[in-house]
Amino acid sequence: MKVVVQLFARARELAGSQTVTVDLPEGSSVADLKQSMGEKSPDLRPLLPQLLVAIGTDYATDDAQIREGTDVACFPPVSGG
Amino acid sequence: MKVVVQLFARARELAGSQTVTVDLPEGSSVADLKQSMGEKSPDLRPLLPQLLVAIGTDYATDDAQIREGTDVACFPPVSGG
Amino acid sequence: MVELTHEPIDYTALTERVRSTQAGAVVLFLGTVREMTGDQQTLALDYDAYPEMATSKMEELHAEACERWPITEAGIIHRLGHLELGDISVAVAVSCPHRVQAFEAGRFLIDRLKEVVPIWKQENWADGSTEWVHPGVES
Amino acid sequence: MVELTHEPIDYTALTERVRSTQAGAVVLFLGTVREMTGDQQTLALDYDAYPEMATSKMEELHAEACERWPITEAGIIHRLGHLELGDISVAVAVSCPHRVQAFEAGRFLIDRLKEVVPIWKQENWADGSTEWVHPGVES
Repeated sequence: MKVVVQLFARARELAGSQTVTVDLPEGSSVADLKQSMGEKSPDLRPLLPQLLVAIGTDYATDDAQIREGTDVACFPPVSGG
Repeated sequence: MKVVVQLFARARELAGSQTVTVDLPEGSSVADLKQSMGEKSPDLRPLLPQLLVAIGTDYATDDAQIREGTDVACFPPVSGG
Repeated sequence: MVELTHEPIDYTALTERVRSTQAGAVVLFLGTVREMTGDQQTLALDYDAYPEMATSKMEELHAEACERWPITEAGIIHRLGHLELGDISVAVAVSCPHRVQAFEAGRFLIDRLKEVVPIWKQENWADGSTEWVHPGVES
Repeated sequence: MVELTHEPIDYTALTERVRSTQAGAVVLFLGTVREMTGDQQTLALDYDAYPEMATSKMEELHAEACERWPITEAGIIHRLGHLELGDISVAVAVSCPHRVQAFEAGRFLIDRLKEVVPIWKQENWADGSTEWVHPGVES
């Protein structure tokens, strides 16, 4: 399945684009997604360990499954306020 | 010495006046003052144990000395805010 | 800045006064006239003060807070006289570089104000009676 | 009530919105753009967000606060875009029957907002460089 990942803040800056599209097998996890993103966009690699992943509007842990058609976003730790 | 004591809130209400004037020997303490106030204004007696005394703009303890010519005030616990 | 006033409190002016480019955080506390206290209904409150001492104690609290926290600016305004439901009786505003400081200092100022500043409120209960509020004193 | 906006935050309107005759206490927190962070000088900040998720998380925090404290009304507004020194980036207002509740709930909302709401700030340092702020990440 094709997963279009929205990027924000420094992740967007490093990748040089608002989204990264990765191709994942059905049943892939958030950990798999991060690895694919690092392969597709090597500039993101230094940030990967701290990168947070949201599925829909909720934070997802590394073992969470990515389902086709859900919104996926990746970003570094937040700093609002 | 004559001491004019300003009263506030329920103390003023109980005494029925804004001040109570008591006659005290030189060297009298705040405790002496309270006792004299109770004699001069018996309606204040139920309140005496909780009555706070200020000399100038500071709280005074029972053993503090009253000096002629300083401002003295008496009032129950505060409830501003 | 500390102030006693018989006019409605302009908390926006107070807040603007403490805002600063040296501060990352502003905490404003407002005390407002609440209708219900347990089962008892308030119609209005009357606030009285010993003004000279109240001003002096508020200045002491201001100075003490400035010693304990890195306060950029702080202000305390207390209203006196007759207040209706919802009216603002007191406003405390503090600005600090960081938020924890501003919360702590604001909390300190209103907590201590309620303990030591000679201001009293009189309840105007819905049953028509009035009552001076004196913590720890049987009414 | 939660809101993201690109306009200056009207904290007076927010405060008026949470004031109530059922509340005796209002706490307003403002985050403002501070010039100095240690030795580093800020010229301006740019705030970005993942808006759908930020709004959703702010609503969750609002609901959680209302479960934990007897909140009369609460509101959170976060500004996005380019902010100059002194500008207000976030406003949190809470009204409660009593002040301890209002302070605790206000503190909770801003503390948790800074932990979980997907909003980021980019520093515009005085030396002309820019830098996304990401706690725990080496720049």
